[in-house]
Amino acid sequence: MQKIGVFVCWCGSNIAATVDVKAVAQALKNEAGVVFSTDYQYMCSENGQAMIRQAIKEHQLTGIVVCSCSPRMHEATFRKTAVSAGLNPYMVEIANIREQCSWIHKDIAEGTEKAIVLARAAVAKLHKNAPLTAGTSPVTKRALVIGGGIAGIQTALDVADAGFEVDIVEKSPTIGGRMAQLDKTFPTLDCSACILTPKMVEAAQHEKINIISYAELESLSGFVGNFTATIRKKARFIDEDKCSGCGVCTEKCPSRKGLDEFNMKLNKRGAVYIPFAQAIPNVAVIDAEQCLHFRTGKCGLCQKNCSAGAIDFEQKDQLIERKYGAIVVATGFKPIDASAFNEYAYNDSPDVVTSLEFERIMNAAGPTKGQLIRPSDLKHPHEIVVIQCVGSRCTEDKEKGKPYCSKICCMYTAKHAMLVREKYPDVKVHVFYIDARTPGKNFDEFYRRAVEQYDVDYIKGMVGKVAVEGDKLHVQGSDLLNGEQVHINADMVVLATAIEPDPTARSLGTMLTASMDTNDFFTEAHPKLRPVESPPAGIFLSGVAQGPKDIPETVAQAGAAAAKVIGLLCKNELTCNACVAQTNEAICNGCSQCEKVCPYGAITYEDKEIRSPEFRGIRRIATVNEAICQGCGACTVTCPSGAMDLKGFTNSQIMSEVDAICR
Amino acid sequence: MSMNQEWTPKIVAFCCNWCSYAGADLAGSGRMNYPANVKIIRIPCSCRLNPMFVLRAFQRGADGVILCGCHPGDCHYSTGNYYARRRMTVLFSLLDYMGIERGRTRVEWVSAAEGAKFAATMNDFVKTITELGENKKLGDLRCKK
Amino acid sequence: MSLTNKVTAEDVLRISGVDASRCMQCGKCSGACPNYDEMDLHPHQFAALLRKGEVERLMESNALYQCLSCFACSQRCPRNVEPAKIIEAVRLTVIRQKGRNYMTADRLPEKLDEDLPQQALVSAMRKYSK
Amino acid sequence: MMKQLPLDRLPELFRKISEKKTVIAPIQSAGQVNFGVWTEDSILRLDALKTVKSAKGAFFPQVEDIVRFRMEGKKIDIHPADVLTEEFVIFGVRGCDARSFELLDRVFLSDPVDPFYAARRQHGTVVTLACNEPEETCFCTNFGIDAADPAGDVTCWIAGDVIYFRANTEKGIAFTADLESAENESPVEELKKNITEILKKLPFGALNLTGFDGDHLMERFNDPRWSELARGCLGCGTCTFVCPTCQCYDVRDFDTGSDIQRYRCWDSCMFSDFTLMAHGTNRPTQTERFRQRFMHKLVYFPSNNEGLYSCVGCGRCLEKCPQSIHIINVIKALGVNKDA
Amino acid sequence: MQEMIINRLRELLADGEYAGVIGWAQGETPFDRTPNLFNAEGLDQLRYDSFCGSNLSKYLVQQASKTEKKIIALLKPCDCYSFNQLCTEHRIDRNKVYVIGVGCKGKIDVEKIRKAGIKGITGITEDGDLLKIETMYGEKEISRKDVLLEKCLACKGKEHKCADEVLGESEETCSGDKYAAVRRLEAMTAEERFEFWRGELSKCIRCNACRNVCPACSCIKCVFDNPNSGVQNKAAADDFEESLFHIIRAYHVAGRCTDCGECSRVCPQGIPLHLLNRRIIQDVNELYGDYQAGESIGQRHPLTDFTLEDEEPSVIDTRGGGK
Repeated sequence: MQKIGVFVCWCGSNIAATVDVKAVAQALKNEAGVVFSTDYQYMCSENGQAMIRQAIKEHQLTGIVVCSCSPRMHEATFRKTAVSAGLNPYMVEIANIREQCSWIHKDIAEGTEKAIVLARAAVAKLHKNAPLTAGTSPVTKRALVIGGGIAGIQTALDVADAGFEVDIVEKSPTIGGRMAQLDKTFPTLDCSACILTPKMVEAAQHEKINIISYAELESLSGFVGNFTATIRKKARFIDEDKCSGCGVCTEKCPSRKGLDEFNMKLNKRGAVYIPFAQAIPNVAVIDAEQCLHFRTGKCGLCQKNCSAGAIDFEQKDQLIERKYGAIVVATGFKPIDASAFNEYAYNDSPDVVTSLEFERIMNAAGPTKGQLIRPSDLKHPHEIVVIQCVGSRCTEDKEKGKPYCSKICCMYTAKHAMLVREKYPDVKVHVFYIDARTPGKNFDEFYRRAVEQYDVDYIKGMVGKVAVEGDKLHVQGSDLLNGEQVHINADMVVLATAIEPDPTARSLGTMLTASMDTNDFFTEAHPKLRPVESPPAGIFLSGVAQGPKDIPETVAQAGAAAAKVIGLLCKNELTCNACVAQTNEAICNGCSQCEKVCPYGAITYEDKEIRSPEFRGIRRIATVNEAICQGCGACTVTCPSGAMDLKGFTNSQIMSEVDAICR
Repeated sequence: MSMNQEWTPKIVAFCCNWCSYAGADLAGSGRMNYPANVKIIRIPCSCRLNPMFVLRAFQRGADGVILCGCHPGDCHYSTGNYYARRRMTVLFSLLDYMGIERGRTRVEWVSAAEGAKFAATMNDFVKTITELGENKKLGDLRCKK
Repeated sequence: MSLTNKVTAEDVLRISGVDASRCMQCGKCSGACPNYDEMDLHPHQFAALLRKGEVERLMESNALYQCLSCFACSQRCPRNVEPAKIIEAVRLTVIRQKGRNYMTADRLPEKLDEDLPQQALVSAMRKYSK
Repeated sequence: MMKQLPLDRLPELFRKISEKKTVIAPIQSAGQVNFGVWTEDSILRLDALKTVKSAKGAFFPQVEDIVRFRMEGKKIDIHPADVLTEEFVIFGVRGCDARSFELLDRVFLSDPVDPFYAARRQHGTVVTLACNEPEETCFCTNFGIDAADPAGDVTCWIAGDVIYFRANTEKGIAFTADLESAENESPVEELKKNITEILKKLPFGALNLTGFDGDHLMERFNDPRWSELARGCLGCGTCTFVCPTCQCYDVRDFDTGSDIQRYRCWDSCMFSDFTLMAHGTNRPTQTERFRQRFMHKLVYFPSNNEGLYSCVGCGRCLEKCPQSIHIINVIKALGVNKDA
Repeated sequence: MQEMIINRLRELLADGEYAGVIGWAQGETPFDRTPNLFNAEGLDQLRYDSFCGSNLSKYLVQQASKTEKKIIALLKPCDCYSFNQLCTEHRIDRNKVYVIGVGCKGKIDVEKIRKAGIKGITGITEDGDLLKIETMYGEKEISRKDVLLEKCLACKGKEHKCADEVLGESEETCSGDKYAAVRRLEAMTAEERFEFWRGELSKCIRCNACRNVCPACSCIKCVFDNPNSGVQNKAAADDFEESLFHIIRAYHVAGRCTDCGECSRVCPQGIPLHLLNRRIIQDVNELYGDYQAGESIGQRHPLTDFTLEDEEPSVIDTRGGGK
C-alpha cells in the first residue's frame, strides 16, 4: 500500500480563481492511501518544493501527486524535488488542474469537482506506480558514414575534427560522389573539382578517418551507441597497400569494352581502371566482367607490368565487422533513367543527353576534354534545346516520373546554358521550362543573368516531341506565353532529368529499420525539428538521401548531422528511457506480433527457460532492448495475452485512471 | 454525484503525450472553453490505447470515449497513429455491428498547435454524446449504484 | 443532363472522368499536338478553361473538330490529366445539345472527294452528329 | 388422486401463479431452450427434453451476490446480500434434474448450511414432467431414476392434449389445490408403460458401474488410462456448466468504484485456475483436472454419500462436449473390465 | 478413404521416425469423434469420415513440442489455414509436423439433425446426399447438405495450403455468399442489432469452449484467466461482461482468425460467434485489401500493418448499413 501525499497548487490565481484548492486538498484526504494533503500558492517555487520534500520525509511518503499545471511544464521539476527527498522520480504523478481545468472552466463548483476527479485519477494511477530506473548503455566512440560523396565527406570531416573515429563506406572505387562529376557549380561558377578534391584529400589524410572504398554495408545489428556493422569490401583485385596509382596497368590493359561510369558511360575504359585522376583512394580496380584474365584465364598484362606487384587476381571479398556508436546515411542520388522518355528520342539519338551526361561533355576532364561536340558525329552543335522537368513533378501513377520537384534542375540548367553561351557565343540555347524555381541566395540573379546577359532563349512551355530528322533533332514544343507551337531544328537536346535516391537506399533503409517515404528518400524523425535524424536512435541523415538538395544545403545538413553525431559520441553512456516496454515472460507466447509493430526494432525473441504454473520448459519469449525502446506502447496493444506492458503507462495504471475518472 | 442531478455525459479523452495532450494544454493557455465533463488521460501515443481501455471506460459509466493523437504522418514514434487508426476502425466497426451507437466513440487527430481544434472537437463531441443520451448498452449495472 | 440546360464544368469533368485540377500548365500536351496550328484552342487550354468553368468557350471552339484524337497529349501528360478526354467530353456535350450537330447529311456532297475513303465520312458523321 | 388441465390452458395456470410467484419453465430464447422466468411473451417448450443448462440454476444460480463492502471515508461498511424471500415455481423439470436437487442438497444443506441455497429450496416448488420421448444420450436408468415417474413436489404427465398432475408433497398439494381432478388416470398409466419400454432401449441404459466406489479409489485414481482419455479435452467448462450436479463455485470481488461486490459464480474443475492457490495449482495438467471431475462424480461422492453417484444420467455432456469426451467414455474405459 | 489413410499411416509409422499421429478416434456413439494421438498399434481406433469436423491444428501446439520426433497431423483443407497461422505465430514448429492433407466433402453437424426434430439417434449411414438415420423411434432420412456444419457452408476451398501429402478427394461445399448473415445484421437498425446480440450473448455460460477450441486463442494465459489483467472472470456477472468477453475475444483474434468456425461449432448454446469474427474479416478485407489469415506461413496480418492512406475510423459513420 502506498503512502501518498497530495499537493494542490494555486498557481497564484491561475488555479485558485476557478478551483477551490482547499476543497480539493480536503477531498483527497479521504482517498485510500492518501496520508497527507495540502495546498500552496506556488508549488514549483523553492518554498513549495521544500514543503514537498519535508512532507515526503515527515510522512514517509512513497509517492506524491502534484495538482498543478501541465506535466509538460513541471513534471521534470517535481521529479527532481522527489529525487532530492529520496523518492524515485517515477513515483510522481501530476494532475493537470490548470491547462485542463481552471483555465477552461469558469464555474468554481464545476472546476473544483473536475479538479478532484483529476487528482483522484492521479492518485489511482500512483497506487499502481513502481519505482523505475532508467538503464544506461555504453557508447562506442566511432561513427560509420555510408556514402562518400560531399555529404558523407563533410560529415566525416566534422566528426573526425571533433576527435572521433569515422569510417566512410563507399560503394564505388573512389569517394567523391556526384559532385566529383560536376564541371562548375552554381551560382558562383567555381570549379567543382577545385573545391571538392581538397576535401577528399583532407578526408584521406585525416588520422581519424578511415575510408573503406568499393564496399557496402552487409548487415547491421545493435542499437544507438552499440551498432555492429558488417561491411563487405568487394574484391578489387588490387592490393590497395601496394598500388601506387601510377596508372601503368590501365594503359597496358588490352580490354577496351568497359563503359566509363564516371563519364556517364559516354566513353570506354579498360578492365583495370582508376575512375578519375583525383580518385581517392588513388588505386586501380579491376572490372572482373571485362577482364580477359577472368574471362579467358589468359592475359595478365597488368600483373606483368605492375612494378609494385599490386595485382592480385586471387583477392576475395572481405567481411569487416566493426562496432559503431552512430550511423550516418549519406547515400546520395542518381539521375533517373531517361530511357523511359522516348518522346524525347533519348533512345533514338546519342545527341539527346541527360544533364549529367552534358556535364561530363562540358568538363575539361571529360570524354571530350571539355569540347562541346555532339556524341554522334563529334561535330560542334549550333543549336541546343534544354528540356526541364524531365521526370519531375509527375503524378505518382506515372511509372516513369517522380511526383516531387528535383530542386536543382532549374539552376544547373541555367548554369549549362550560361557556360555554353560563354564559351561558344555562336551556339543558340533554348530552354523549355514550366516554372523557373530559383529560391536561393543569388539564385534568381544567376538565372536572370542567363536570360539577360547571355541571351538564353527561355520558352515557357514543354516539349511534346523530339524527332530525329537526318542529323537534326526536330523539337516540337509549346510556347505558352506566345500561344504558339514552336519547332526547332536542334543539334543537341539536353534533358534536365529528375534525381532519385540511390538504388541501394531501400535495402539499406530496411537494414537500418529507418523509415522511408514512397520515393525511397529517408524520412526524418521530425520534419521540422529533427531534420537530420532518422526515427531509430543513432541513425542520422546527410545529403540528398533525405531529399533533393543542392551542394550548400547538403554541406549544411552534413554539418548538422555531424553535430548530432558528435553530441552522441561525446557521451560515455546513454541514459535510456525509463518508460519502456517489458515482457511478462511467464505469459509471453512468443507469437511475434509485437515485433512487427515496433518502429524501432527493439523487440527480439529468445528461447528461454520458463517456469510458471502454466508452462515449464524452453519457450520463445519476446525481449525488449531498453536502449532502443522509446516507449510508444504499440506492442502492448498488439499483444493478445497482455504479456507486453509499458512501464510508467501500464495497463493497470491506465485502467485505474479510467476507473477513477468514471467513478 | 447525487441521483436527482440532471444527467450530464461523462467523457473520457485519451490524448497522446506529444500532440494532442499538448493541444489540450494549448486550448487551456488560450482559455478556450469546453465542458468540464471531458476528462483527459495522458498516454504516450495513440497506439497505446488498448481497446480494453475503451470498453473499461464504458463499463465504468463513460458515455463517450474519444482518442486524440498526432495527425497521420506526424507521429512522434513515426507509425503509432497508423496502427491506432486501424485498430480503432476495427473496434468501432465491431461496436457498431453489435448495436452500440456509432457516435459514442471517435478518433480525432489534434496537433500540438491545434488548441482551438481541441476545444472545438471536445465541444462537438460532448454535444453528440448529449444528443445520444446516456450509455445504456455498454455499461455495467453494478457500477451505476 | 437535360438537353437544354447549360453545360457546366462538372458535366464535362464527369463525362471525361478527368481531374483537371491536377494540370500544372506545363504545356507538354500542346507541345505534343500534331494539329496545333489548326486549332484555335490548344490542349492545355482545355484543362485551364475547364478549371475556370468557361465551358461555353470550349464548346464554341473549332478545336473540337480539329482534334485528331491521336491521344498524344494524354500520353505525354506528366500528370495524367488527359486533355484528349476533355476535348472528347466537350465535343459530346455539344453534340448532345439540340441543333448543334457539327455535320449534317446535307453537307456531305460537298465533302465528297475521290481520294477520301467513304469510311472516313461515315465515321465523321457518327462522330460529329447525333 | 391426480389433477388435470387441458394443455392449452397451461398459460392460464401460469398467469394465475405468476400473480403471486415467479414461474420458471423451459423457455426458448435465441434458438435455445433454457429454464427462464415465464412471461406472457415467452415461448414455452415443454416438448424440449433437455434444456441446455440444467435446472440447478433455479437454486444455485451461476452468479450470486454474497456481500457488499463500502468505503465511507476510510471506514468499511459491510452489507451481506439478502437471501431469497419470494416464492417461485420451477415447472417442467425432468426426472434427472429433479434428482440433481437431492444431490445438491447433500452439499449445500449439510453443515454449514448455505443460506442462499437453503432459502431458494425453501421457497421453490419443483414441478417435474415425465419424459415422453427419452433420447439416445439419456442414461438416467443407471442411477435409479424413473423418467416415467419423476420425483418433485408435483409430477406431471402430458398425455395427448391433457396435462396430469400428481402432488407428492405439501408444497405440491398447495400447488395443485385449485386444479380440477382427473377424470381418468389410465392415459397416465398407458404413458408410463410406454416410456418404460422406451427406456429399455437406451443405448447407455445399462452401464456396469462396478468398481466405482470408495473401495477401489486408489485403483481408479492410478489408472494409467486417464491421460489417454483426457488427451482431447480442451479444458473448457462446457460439461461442468451444463451438468446438473456440478456444484463447485468460486468467490470473487468486483470493485464497482463505489463499493466492492463479493459474489460467487460457478467454477469448473476443468479450468486451469480451478482452486488456484498461492503456490500454484495442485492439478497442473488437464489429465489431473479431468480425472478430478470423474473421480468426484463416480468415486469420491458415492464413497461419502452411501453410494450415491454424482451423476444423474441426463446426457447433456454427451451432447455438448465439443470433442465428444464424456462420462460414458470414462465408465466404459475404466469400469468393470478392469476388475473382472 | 479411412482405409487408405490408415494404410498410409501404417507405412509411415513403421520405422519409428514419427512420434505418432494426431487424428480422430471412434467415440462412444456412432458419431462421436474424439481427437487423439495414435501410435501404430492404436490405428484401428482411428476414424476419418463425415463426423470429423473438429479442427486438430491446435493440438499440435502442445503435442509437437512434447517430443523430439516429428508428429503426423491429419488436416482438412480448412484446418490447414489454422495450422499455417499457428506456424506464423511460432506456436508450432513447421519442421516438427508432417501434414497429411485429408480430403473433405463437408462434415455433418449432428446438432443440426437434432434441431430438425430427429430424436434418439442410434446410427447414421450415408447414401450419396441422403443420410439414413436410425433412431429409437424408427428410421428417418435427411439431406446431407442440409445438415453440414456451419463452417462447411463457408468452405474456403479444397486446396490444402500446407500439406506434405494429400490423401483423398475434396469438394468445395461453400453455399453462396458467406457474408450474407453479416449483411443481414448490418441492414438492421442499431437497436435491432443490439437486441440480436443481447439475445445471443445472454445465453453465454462462459464455458470458454469457444476460446479453448480456437486455434487463434493460443495464449499461454488468456487475459480472462489472468488476475492481473483487470478483466479476469469466471462468469459474466453482468450483461456488460458477456459482451466484453466476446468483443475482446473477437478483437484479439482479429487479423489472425482464419474463419475456421470452431467457435460456433462448439458453443453449447449455439451462439453464432463466427458472425463476430466474420464481420472483422469483412471489414479488414474491404478496408485494407483482401487478406486470408493462414493462407501461408509468415504473413503479416492487417492489424500489424498499415498504409499511409488508410481510412479514418469515421469511415464507419459514413458507410452503409442500419444506424
